[in-house]
Amino acid sequence: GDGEGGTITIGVTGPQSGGGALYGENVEAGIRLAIDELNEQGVTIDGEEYTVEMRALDDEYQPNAAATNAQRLVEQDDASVVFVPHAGGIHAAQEINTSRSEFLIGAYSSDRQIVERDNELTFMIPPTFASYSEPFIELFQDQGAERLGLLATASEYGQQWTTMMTQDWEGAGGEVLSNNNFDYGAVSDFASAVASALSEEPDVILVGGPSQTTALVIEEARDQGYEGGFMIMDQAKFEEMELFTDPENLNNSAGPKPVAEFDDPGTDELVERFAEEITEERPLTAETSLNFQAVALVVKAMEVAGTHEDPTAIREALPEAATEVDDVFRVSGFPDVVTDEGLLISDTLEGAHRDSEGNYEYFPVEIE
Amino acid sequence: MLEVRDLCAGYDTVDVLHNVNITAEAGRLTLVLGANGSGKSTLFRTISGLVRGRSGSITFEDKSISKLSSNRIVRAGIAHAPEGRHLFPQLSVEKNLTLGNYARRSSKSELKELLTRVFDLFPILQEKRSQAAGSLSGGQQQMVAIGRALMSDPKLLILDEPSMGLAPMVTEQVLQAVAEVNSEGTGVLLAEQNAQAALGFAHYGYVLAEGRVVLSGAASDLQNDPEVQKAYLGV
Amino acid sequence: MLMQVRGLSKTFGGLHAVEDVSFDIAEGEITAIIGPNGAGKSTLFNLITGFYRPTAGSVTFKAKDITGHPAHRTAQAGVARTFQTTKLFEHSSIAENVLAGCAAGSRSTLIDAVFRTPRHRREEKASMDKTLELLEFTGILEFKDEIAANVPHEVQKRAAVALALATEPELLLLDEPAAGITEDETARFGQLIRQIVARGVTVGLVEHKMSLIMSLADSILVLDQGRRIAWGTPEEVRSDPRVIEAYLGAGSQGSTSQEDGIQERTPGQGA
Amino acid sequence: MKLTFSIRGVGALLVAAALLFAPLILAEQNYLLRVLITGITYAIAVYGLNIILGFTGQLSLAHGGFFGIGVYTMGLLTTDYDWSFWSALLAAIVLTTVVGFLAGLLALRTREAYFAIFTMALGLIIYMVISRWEDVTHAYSGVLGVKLPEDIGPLDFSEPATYYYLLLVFLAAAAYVTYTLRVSNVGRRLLAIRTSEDLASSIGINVGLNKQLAFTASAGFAGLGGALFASAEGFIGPNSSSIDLTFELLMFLLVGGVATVMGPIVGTLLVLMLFEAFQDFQAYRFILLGPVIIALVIYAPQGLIGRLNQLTFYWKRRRAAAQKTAAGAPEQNSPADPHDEKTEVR
Amino acid sequence: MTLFIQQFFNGLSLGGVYCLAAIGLTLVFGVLRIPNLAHGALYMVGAYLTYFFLTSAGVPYILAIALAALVLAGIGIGMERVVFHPLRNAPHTHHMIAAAGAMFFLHSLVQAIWGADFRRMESPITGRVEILGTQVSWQRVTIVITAVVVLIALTWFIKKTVHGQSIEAVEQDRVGASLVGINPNRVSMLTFGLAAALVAVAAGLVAPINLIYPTMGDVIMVKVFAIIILGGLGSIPGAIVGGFTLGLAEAMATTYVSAVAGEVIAFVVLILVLAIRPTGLLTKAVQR
Ligand SMILES: Nc1ncnc2c1ncn2[C@@H]1O[C@H](COP(=O)(O)OP(=O)(O)OP(=O)(O)O)[C@@H](O)[C@H]1O
Ligand SMILES: Nc1ncnc2c1ncn2[C@@H]1O[C@H](COP(=O)(O)OP(=O)(O)OP(=O)(O)O)[C@@H](O)[C@H]1O
Ligand SMILES: CC(C)C[C@H](N)C(=O)O
Ligand SMILES: [Mg+2]
Ligand SMILES: [Mg+2]
Repeated sequence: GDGEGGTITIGVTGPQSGGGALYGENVEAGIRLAIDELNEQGVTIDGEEYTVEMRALDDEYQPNAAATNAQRLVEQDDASVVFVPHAGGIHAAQEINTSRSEFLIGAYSSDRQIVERDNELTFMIPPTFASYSEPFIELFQDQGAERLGLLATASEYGQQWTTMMTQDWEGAGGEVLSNNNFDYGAVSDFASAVASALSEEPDVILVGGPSQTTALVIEEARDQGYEGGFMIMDQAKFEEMELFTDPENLNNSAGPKPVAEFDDPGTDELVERFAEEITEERPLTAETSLNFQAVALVVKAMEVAGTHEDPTAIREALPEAATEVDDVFRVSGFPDVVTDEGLLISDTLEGAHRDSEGNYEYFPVEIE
Repeated sequence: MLEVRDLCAGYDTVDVLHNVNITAEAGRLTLVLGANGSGKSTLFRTISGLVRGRSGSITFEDKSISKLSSNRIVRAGIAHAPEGRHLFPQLSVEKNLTLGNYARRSSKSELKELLTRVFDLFPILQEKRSQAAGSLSGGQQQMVAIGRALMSDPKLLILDEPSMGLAPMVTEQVLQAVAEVNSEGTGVLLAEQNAQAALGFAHYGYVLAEGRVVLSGAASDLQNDPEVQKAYLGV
Repeated sequence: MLMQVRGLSKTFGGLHAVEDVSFDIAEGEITAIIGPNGAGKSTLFNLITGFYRPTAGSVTFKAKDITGHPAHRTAQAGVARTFQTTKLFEHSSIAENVLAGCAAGSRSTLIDAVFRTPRHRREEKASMDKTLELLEFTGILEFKDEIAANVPHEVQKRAAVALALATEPELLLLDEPAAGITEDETARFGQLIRQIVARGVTVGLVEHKMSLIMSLADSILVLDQGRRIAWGTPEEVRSDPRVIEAYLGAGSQGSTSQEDGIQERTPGQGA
Repeated sequence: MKLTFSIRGVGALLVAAALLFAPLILAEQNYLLRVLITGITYAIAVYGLNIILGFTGQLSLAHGGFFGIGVYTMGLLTTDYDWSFWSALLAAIVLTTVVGFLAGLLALRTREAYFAIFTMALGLIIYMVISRWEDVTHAYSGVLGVKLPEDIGPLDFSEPATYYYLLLVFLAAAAYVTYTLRVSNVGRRLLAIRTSEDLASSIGINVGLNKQLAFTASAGFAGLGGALFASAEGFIGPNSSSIDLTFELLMFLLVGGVATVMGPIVGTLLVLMLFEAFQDFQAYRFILLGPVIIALVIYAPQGLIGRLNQLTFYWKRRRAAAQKTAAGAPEQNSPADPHDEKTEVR
Repeated sequence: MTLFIQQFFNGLSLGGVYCLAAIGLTLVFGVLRIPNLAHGALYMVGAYLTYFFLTSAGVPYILAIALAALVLAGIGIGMERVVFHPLRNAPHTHHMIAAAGAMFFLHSLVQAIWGADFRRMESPITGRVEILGTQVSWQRVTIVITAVVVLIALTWFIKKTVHGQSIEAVEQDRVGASLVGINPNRVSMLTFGLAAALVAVAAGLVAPINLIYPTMGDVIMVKVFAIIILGGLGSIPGAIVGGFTLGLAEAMATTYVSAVAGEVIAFVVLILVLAIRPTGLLTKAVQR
């Protein structure tokens, strides 16, 4: 379609520069790919054709910059939906999205607090990380692991993962060793922290941060002679880590399932398009695929609601829209249900276990 | 050797020198007299390239040096012991002195000779050779400044009030030494408040007032000039 | 005695820069300190004014022990000084320099300034008046708006004196105030110093220009290699063979003859 | 004298008027009002930085940290401890002042580069504490729902424009204090210290004490700015105490003009608006903004306000000189000696 | 005990990394007194250049480092000319902000050229050596040895050669320097060029044990500033002591206190040292 009726602007505020730039790029890639596809197919709202556009601003991962950007996107670009891919920015935007301005937040963060604030104009794109806890614990405790080492990144998200896992592991009768979390982005040499963690002889270690640094932490541990398992937080992706370290180092680990391994109808096409249109240097990951799905969902909701300007109506149309989205947009656990809180629930979500031979097995994960 | 023609110079918005003409002959001691603020230091700074002239020309050994930067001018053979000394305060006295030879790159033995000459002139510096220059007494620092200029064994030595802060005995020694250096063939351009003594050694002199040369002549003539006597000799 | 210095010493590493120096400064007089370069004169000033801590000895000012007091307390007690390499607030105008001297002694706080209390306004006015008076007194009023770094040498020297006087000292220590200024000017500087004394300020003076010293000083302290080698009236000092040997040199007669250029001094009260 | 004053007075009035009418002009542009609000809270902190850097010449790199202490005092007290805005504001000022005072005791023993790096380390430690002390600060999770000021009579501060005017009052106070400093004996004492500590102490200025007071007050302003920031934003995170923030504050100050009265506010708002304007270049805006910043520093090292003041000063001088040309009064000019290290302050 | 030895070597190699990165800054900040906040960005560019020569141009590792050093020296000189030279009479605060501008610029530029992706560089120096029952990689051993060698050579250069002395002279008095025939501009350029070349070597050696990404220099830069202040500005032995002290302190604090302690220890040590000795551990005799 040509979209003579006008344009719909999808706002994005994320890190485009600084340490989070790559992360922001991946998010934007997903949104852009979705928009291209949508325009290809044509978007019709209330009988009129529209072109969808993305308008992205850089917030350098800073909460207040994200909120300012969001407000700017709403006021200057008439965006009624703004995607924010970090917890701090989401919280800051939530301070204004139902009062000083009105807009729907596409929240890409797995921090559950986001949906617990009763913000009526938020929906949460990725599965909460709490979903991974139970299956991970079961997997490793079944193998006889008792001592859990902690070596995750010390960001908010890392700390929360750690707190959650500590409780759950102990709850399941395991022993949690001392916390050696450190800021993956702020330390020049991982060797010391890894050595400390290993000195307590853990059976399994919780790691996770950006894939690339996580891969290095894992490699360092293997180099120092560690042979146990790794629980990998959902931010790090097997498919990316494999490029940064000898894949053998990753044996005996559990983490999120690589996007390319999903059987959803649109997966293969997106993998291909990502390689063609974005880059071949890195694989498609959840940052891209989940936001890709979310854009399709929200635009479908506009169609359902018959408006692209009323955030409340769009939000209310999400559950219905979830059932109507075209197959090409279903790539890595497309949500079947959108809860009142704003959670996107998919019952095809799976985790991945790479066994000691280097083979992947997948296990179901329930979103909570 | 040094020819200054119609030189005008100054700072940002002030003009200090107005059409100054001065000649310093090789091997002679040329004295510049003038009240405070008359532009002596500015003249010297312009010659040694620290201040850019606005118009006029400066030639040294028949080559124009008015466009050269000060480090090039040193290489051409002009050494300037400036007002305010500009020593390297944290470096030792000896390093300050050897750096004075930087442009020359003399051989080890020559360097040693030059150093000996400076130490002969100012024995106290030998004693303090490894002390940081910044911790010397005011007069001692003045000695380092003069010594540093001598270390490049220049063809023309510019001394801006070398006796400033020196004890009377040392003042005389210094002027004597300057005369000696001069008699060995080094041209000297000197500004000095101790006009009495300086005129005794000088060959030729200029009097500067408000940036203009108001009087010039052989030193002996100046010594007898009533104006000079009144203003500079305290007679 | 306005100031009594007893057994004052300072060592730097192994060097005795000042060693066991005792002398007095009598009120209303000009006490000169002379000696070869490196004799310890500036160091002595630094010790008295609290810029260095003495290794031994004591300094008494107005019958109070001020040994080792920090510089600002010494200044507040009434001892002002100038520095050998003229120090000014280079980037401020001459008037602002002197104002700073007034500000230093003012009692008003930020609260006064914020609420423009009468005290604040009174002080502001007083500072302004005092500044103009001092500039006039030192003869540099016409330079008041010039930036300190750009005025001639001699004006800087005078400004430094005005700045020091702005703190209303009882004792003013001048470190080579006449270095680098013409004979002519030197003589006029001598007059200024005399007027300072006439204002009721006692003066301590380090100088190499013997014309100035001999015409002004009531008493002279002579240092050599940190030690006191003479202390007395100009006449006594001038004829002291040790002083002649260490400092004045054989040609000393030549320098004293320049005394003629300077007015006859008013007789002091004796050392 | 009168003339310069009036030129500067007019300039200040223009800025004040622009700030006063901003909410009316920006009626449809709430986001710009938001930028202004954030900008003013920063500017208040910049006034703090101006006291220590502008008036005593010591570069503090701890101010992002002090700002953060203000932010978190306000943030935590009004949420976890349910204090009112006003009491939390007071607490924030008191706490930063105390921290500033204690820090000053150690920091001011050092000078120049050492002081800068010492305070940088201090700022980083504050940041680390804020970003890691989960139990108290909630670390990276941040603090949600920081309170706005409670209503005073008919004034409802949840209305951005009203809150804006409240901030304007604080800003005016900060500017006024700076102005008073510039023209008072207190400020003269500090400026004396900045040029030469030795000379300052020789005229009886207690260098240590004055620097200590300046540093303490300076930290207090940063804390005030931080506390107001927290309330304006509603959500706060450790970012608001980072070293990057310190450098931003410093940049605002230098662009506006160190030791000037209007510099902090003009510099802050100008740079922030510049940042907003350059948003269109996305990630690559720093390819342009970087050189712009460098050019600003090189071509107006005294800052924009400093430069303007200098021009009015020259102008006044030239008139004065013209009036007494006959006397051939020497003209003022800036230092030409290549060794001069400091720029003019007026 | 093995843990202690292991951490000792970890600390040592980290110290080596710090020393290497600190050298250039010691010259530029410690000697020329320019607090070059873009030093970390230069380090980052050095890593990318090495990476580029190694992968895209396909030259051998050592040659790649050498080429990167050469190119970076050019960039350093350009930076001196364009950014710092016009500011030579301005206060240091201005250098800081201008350097920050340069840093933003380099971050953006590199991101524009190479993208924001993390990259990994392989070093031909592989394998591990067993020392006192612990495993230390050859790459780390190389870092420590290079650091020590470079630092000694540099100390010698500064103290003993006329060129080295001219750097000190320019720092202390530009006018005085030009009056003895030193070209202050050339010295500044030389210093920046040398500093940049050295930091490229540091980056080339360190990159293989870490990742390459546009902001990789930020972390190390703050630490490096801490180190040269800790050791005493302009003191090369100070930088060595400071670098290894912090490296070891970090390793030990991480092990025996907590990871957070490891991250802050550098700054705590700095504050403690300066509180006791306000001019650093090894300072020159006279302060200005
Ligand atoms: N850096 C400067 N900027 C502006 N004006 C200056 C500067 N340096 C000197 N001047 C002015 O230039 C004029 C000449 O000064 P200069 O120092 O050349 O005189 P001088 O004869 O050497 O005096 P003195 O005996 O005091 O050393 C004076 O009026 C002085 O105020
Ligand atoms: N901070 C210091 N460190 C080491 N030595 C010093 C220091 N200050 C002064 N000295 C030494 O102490 C001695 C006395 O110096 P001082 O400056 O007091 O001499 P002075 O009598 O004022 O000489 P001048 O007439 O040359 O100014 C000198 O030999 C000097 O080198
Ligand atoms: C894994 C991601 C969804 C988490 C994201 N880094 C955040 O800020 O919350
Ligand atoms: Mg002169
Ligand atoms: Mg002296």
